[in-house]
Amino acid sequence: MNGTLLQQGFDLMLFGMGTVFVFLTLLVCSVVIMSAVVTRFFAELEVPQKGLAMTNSKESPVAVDSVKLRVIQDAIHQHRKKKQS
Amino acid sequence: MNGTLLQQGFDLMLFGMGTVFVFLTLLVCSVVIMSAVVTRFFAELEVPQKGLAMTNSKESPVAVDSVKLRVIQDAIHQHRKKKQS
Amino acid sequence: MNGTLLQQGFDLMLFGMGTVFVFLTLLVCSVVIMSAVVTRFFAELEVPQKGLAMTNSKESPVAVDSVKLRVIQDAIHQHRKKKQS
Amino acid sequence: MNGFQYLWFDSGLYQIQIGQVAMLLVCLLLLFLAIKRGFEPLLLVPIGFGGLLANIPGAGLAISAVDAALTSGDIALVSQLAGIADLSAWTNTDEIYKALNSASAEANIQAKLIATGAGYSSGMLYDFYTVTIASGAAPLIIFMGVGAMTDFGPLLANPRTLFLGAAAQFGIFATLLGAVGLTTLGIMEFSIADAAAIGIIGGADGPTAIYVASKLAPDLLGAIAVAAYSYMALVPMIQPPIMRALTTEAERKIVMTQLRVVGKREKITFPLLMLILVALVLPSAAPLLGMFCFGNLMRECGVVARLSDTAQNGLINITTIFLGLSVGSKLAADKFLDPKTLGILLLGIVAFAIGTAAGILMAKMMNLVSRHKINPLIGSAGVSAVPMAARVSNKIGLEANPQNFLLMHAMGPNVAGVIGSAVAAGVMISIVSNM
Amino acid sequence: MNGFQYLWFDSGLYQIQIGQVAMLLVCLLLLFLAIKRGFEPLLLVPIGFGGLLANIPGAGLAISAVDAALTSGDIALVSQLAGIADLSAWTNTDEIYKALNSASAEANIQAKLIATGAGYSSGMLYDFYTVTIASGAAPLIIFMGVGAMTDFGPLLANPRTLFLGAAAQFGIFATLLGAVGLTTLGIMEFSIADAAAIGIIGGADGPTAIYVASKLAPDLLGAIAVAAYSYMALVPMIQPPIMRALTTEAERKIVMTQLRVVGKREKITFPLLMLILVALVLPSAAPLLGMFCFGNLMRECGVVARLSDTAQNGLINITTIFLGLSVGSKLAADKFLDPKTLGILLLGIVAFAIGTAAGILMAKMMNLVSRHKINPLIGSAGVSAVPMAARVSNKIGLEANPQNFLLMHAMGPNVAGVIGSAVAAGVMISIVSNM
Amino acid sequence: MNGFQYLWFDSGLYQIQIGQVAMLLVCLLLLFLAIKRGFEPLLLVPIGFGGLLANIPGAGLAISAVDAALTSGDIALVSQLAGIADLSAWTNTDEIYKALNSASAEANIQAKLIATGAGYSSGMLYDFYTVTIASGAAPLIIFMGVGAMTDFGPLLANPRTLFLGAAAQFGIFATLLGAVGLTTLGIMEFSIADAAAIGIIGGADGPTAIYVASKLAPDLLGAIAVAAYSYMALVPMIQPPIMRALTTEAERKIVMTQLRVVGKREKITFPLLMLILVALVLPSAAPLLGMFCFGNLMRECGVVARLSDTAQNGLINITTIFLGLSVGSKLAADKFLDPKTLGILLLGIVAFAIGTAAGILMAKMMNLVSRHKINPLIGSAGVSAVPMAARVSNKIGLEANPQNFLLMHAMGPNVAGVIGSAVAAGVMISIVSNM
Ligand code: NA
Ligand code: NA
Ligand code: NA
Repeated sequence: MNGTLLQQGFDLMLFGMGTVFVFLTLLVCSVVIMSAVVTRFFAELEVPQKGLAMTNSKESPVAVDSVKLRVIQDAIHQHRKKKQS
Repeated sequence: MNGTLLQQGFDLMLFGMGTVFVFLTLLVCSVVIMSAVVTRFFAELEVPQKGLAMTNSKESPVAVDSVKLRVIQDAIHQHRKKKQS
Repeated sequence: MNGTLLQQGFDLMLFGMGTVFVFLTLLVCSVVIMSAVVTRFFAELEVPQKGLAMTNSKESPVAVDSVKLRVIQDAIHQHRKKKQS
Repeated sequence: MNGFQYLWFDSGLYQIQIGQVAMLLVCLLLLFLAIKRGFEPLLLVPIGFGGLLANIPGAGLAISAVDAALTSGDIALVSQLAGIADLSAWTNTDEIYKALNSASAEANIQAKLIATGAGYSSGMLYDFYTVTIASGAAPLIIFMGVGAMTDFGPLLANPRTLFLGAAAQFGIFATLLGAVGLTTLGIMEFSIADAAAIGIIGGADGPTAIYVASKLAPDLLGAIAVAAYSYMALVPMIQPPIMRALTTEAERKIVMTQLRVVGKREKITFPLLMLILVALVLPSAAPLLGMFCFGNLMRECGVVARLSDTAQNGLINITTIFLGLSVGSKLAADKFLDPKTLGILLLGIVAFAIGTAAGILMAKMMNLVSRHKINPLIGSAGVSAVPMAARVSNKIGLEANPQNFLLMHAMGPNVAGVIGSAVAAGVMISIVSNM
Repeated sequence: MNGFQYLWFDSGLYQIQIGQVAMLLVCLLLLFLAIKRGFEPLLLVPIGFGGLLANIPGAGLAISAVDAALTSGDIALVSQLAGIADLSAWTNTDEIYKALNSASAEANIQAKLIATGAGYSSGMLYDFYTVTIASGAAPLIIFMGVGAMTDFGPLLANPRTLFLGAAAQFGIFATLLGAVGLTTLGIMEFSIADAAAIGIIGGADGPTAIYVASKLAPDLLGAIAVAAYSYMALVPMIQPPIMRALTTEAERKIVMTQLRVVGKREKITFPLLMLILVALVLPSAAPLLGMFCFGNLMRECGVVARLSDTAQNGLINITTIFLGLSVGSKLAADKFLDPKTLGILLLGIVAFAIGTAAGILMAKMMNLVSRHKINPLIGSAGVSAVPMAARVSNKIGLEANPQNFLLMHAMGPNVAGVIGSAVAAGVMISIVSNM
Repeated sequence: MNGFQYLWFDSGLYQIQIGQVAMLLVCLLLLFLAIKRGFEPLLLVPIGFGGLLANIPGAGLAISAVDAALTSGDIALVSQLAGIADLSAWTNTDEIYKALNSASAEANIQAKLIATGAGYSSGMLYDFYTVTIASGAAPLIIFMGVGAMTDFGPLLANPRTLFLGAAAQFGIFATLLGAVGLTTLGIMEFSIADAAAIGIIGGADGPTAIYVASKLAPDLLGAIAVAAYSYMALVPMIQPPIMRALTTEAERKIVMTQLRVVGKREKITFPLLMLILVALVLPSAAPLLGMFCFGNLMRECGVVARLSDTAQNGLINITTIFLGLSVGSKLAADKFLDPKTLGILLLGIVAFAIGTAAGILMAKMMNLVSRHKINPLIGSAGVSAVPMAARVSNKIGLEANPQNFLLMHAMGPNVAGVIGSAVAAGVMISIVSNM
């Protein structure tokens, strides 16, 4: 019974590490091929910088800055109105 | 059996469209009456513009601007403190 | 039966108010002891003001102000860029 | 024509009962109070709307599959269900329903299988109620959020104010006694569990009241929750006369020394200390106070700001929406339009009044033995109703002395009242369910 | 070697079927349309990804425990399950599955116990589907969120536009008739419930379509949801030719008078008014329209801004994620790759076209009897597809007259279409489930 | 007096056991580490607090209804429950409980009916555990959120680093072997499922560990989760000595070429590519990696920003709160205070050490065959523990060469380690549950 347990453990290690390496090797290969295909045939027209920025939509500097700008402008406007009244 | 299915389909269309029209006609009538009652007997004292603004509480310009204003004032204050130290 | 119900009610009131007072009295005692122990042996090095500020992490003036400051600076920067272009 | 006839029989106008009309009006009144008069709108808008939905004739949004089968099933189905409860098929469906409710768990499962097998399903609000309230989860999650919103600083700076929070719970138990008394006099018909659930209205704490009512008297939950939230909103009207009657002008002018600043470490230790005390003294209060302390620890520990933020906003909002609709499901006419509801509403306001008085008298009693005088006006804040009761204390204090700001001093008994009623809830659930 | 052999038998490559390959490609196409072409991405990204997950060979993410036991259990287990359905152990497992599906509720519970007892469990997507869609909760929660996002101002300013929303629902019922007709001709095999569920695609409203399909034809839900959302995205291509064909240049140039400003009180009263009307006339539409009105009341009443905000953001986002994945679970090859799907896709586009035409023709008819002329282009917005259809009306209007902004005018029939299809959904569920 | 006696018998002080005192102290220590030492506070604060709640004597927050009935039911009830498990009424209740746990699904349902019929109900934490962890949902939802937070850019720029993530999983399987070895030597008593669940600690990934433990060894879940999160927090102490011992000064100084910029399209394609590979090769990893890829696709596709935002914030926060409390429910004294826990804590740290070493050695091996040299310090980041392990690589690299910033390079193996341990989890669940 104990012998069987140890055997099971060895089997599990062997199959487990085997699968991990097989899977990640396949993933490396597919990624390399995918990257080659994408960069060759589907290259993005945008400058990479912008592509990068658009990925994290929340941190897109363009969008955020325009919001910030409006915040400032509104505030200044409000401030002036207060002064006048 | 098929004849019955077709009959069921016709019935469903008839009752369905009928109900849709009856319901929406009743809704039109009630809305017209309601609007008349509200505007005549429960007219809002606020200027309509303000009423509109208050509906979307999140976009209320008054509230937001005061927040923005405080943001600006705090930031300027902080900036001055930094310069002094 | 009704007599029993009234008896149950009295019992519940007695035990209930008893427990509430016992529990809160114990809580008062423990809080007094805890406060004494903490202020004597584990006094916080930070000035209390700051300690207070840090508790409500969301309203921490220091953190918020630095954010606000960046907002302003970014906005000004953006504004200048717009003017130049 | 068969189809139009069918639609007419299916319509609300054909099926509506006078009770439902009355309840629709009551719910519209609740919505009016919530929206126009600002009566605890975060709860009363969902509760009122849930009540409207629950009283739509024929929609069956608030009933179980078995109830639906009994209401609109044919005679074969009803007799099958009656058989499970060992009743004849000719029994009134209401009686079959009650018999099934008090039958064994196995009989209920069998009845449910028969009803769902026959194509009946439970209504939307019934499902919401099962998931949020019957499970006990929603009040506890809201209590966690309340914990994450509570600052125990004023209480820690002046722990004596906990006694005020304790005294104000007398309203709970006096009301319980009142409910028992009404039954003894033959005016009402409350069981001891009903009485305990009604008493908790005096705790002036919504989630605690809903939690206790769901455990001890689910049928009265609608009336209890409506009473609790309505009277919390009415605190600025209920309390001042009592406060003025029980205090002298001189007492109302007492100025209290400024509270010391409480450090971060004390604030972190406090919820843990309270939980340990709960564990040692009163395990039956563990669910409510445990979640409360957990919320407060998340707030104060400073390292899980994103969890604390979610507990205070997204999570509590989501829970409130469904809790409110579920409470509304208990405003169905057949449950709410009952002489008991009148009794509950009456006893509820008595509970608030007695709690207020007990808090003030306790403060005066403490002044007899203590050197540091307490302004008795903050005693009334011990009933909870956070933060309304504390604001009332402050306002009446300012009337007597325009320089006397009692708000922070009243926050101590105010949050102490929350702890006090959670303790009372624990005791009552524990004792009553073992009686 | 035993273990590697096991892994090979367990791998997707060994188990994959041609249908699954096809569905993986279909789902990748859906994702491409959603991401690159902007086809309703909020729904089609989760649906498409859920479809990918549902078609992973051997993973069984979209199947029940009983299904899993039938698929990979040994002969003893299968024969035990077959016994429950009174079938011989040698029956094809698909037939056992179908027999169990139509067996009594008790037989199903027994089968589930046997399957879970043997170590089989339901897949992740199956569980998501059970919680979100089978319970009916997710479409209703989304409808509440849509209500909280909807401004009824334009509709209240010009209530006549409700008729346009009513007329456009003709697309639903014409399609129903089409489905019934195809069956009568022997081309397809739709039941009346199937036909009703397919018709609702013409409602051009996602949650309504999913809600109806889950009640009347759960097996077709995948195809119906995909058709509904895809055609909603295709509205800018489907509608314009029909709009141009049915209107004259002069009609397209009609300038409508500016809408009056609608006050806050009217906006608060409207959802309550609509709910009362639902209660009196059409209780079967209460779940959908009730939640819709509740969302809108939260938005307009102004005192529960934090609940309204959560309903419009956090809650609707969470629900959308799980709703989408759950709908995707119905894109499993054995359900989706069926001639019926082709029929659904075909009938769906017909539904949109007829609805568009009916809305425009209604507007023209109203112009015959009314003094205040309506630009018939806003009739097409009656199909819902908020806000796409209204934008299309605006765009075609600008083509005819660059100064003619129809957007706000088209918002009236647009939201009226949402109400109209919810009413149609209520009628159909009520009648069909009693047929 | 009867009532006070009752309260005393009901109090924690009367009921407390030495094990519960010990566990309360352990949980306070966990909270101290989380709050003061910053040990993964987002998880360890809820886990520690859940542990406190689970050990409140007499509250029964972490036990099932049947367990509660066995603990505090009278002899008639216990004998009834014993009868279901074919045991005599005089058997020890612990043995009855165990017998019921291994009884058939039907027997369990019957036992539950009896217990609930007698008025016992499951505790709050038990319910949370059932909904969040036993269902498998919470770890998967957190994994989706982690996917939505993960930037695969560094990995795509240098895909070779996936091998480092693969190698570091050796820690998992070596530990599994260690657990099996300890059993063979008679020191511990782990089944193969226990051993696999313990091994996964070496994956250094919280949700994966909880997911695997809930499937293979629910009783050990508490210890495994505590070990996983504690050691993840200790990574800055565990890894550096190993890293220094296995690398030369010259190796630590290796400067890596700057990573290329990865385009948006590659980032969108990657999660889909990985999912297809999972579908073809390893369906058993589909739930974990599927949700991970879904989260990442939502992040990268750019058209569902509001869903991605919710997955990263509101949804993951809500899930974390309840997941943490649920894990805490497994810190009840009778489960946690077991020699096995010591073994788990010991094996867990071994797992981290071996994983770290394997990652570094793999990097050195790759340098033997490859032209582009890899700094072996980034190999240790392959154990996951995102982003702590990558920061450690960076820090040790800066010690050797103050101009050598390894952070972005280490992010590649870091996220590869997440994929690697999810794959290992899939293999183990699949093989072990078929053994
Ligand atoms: Na209270
Ligand atoms: Na529509
Ligand atoms: Na890992």
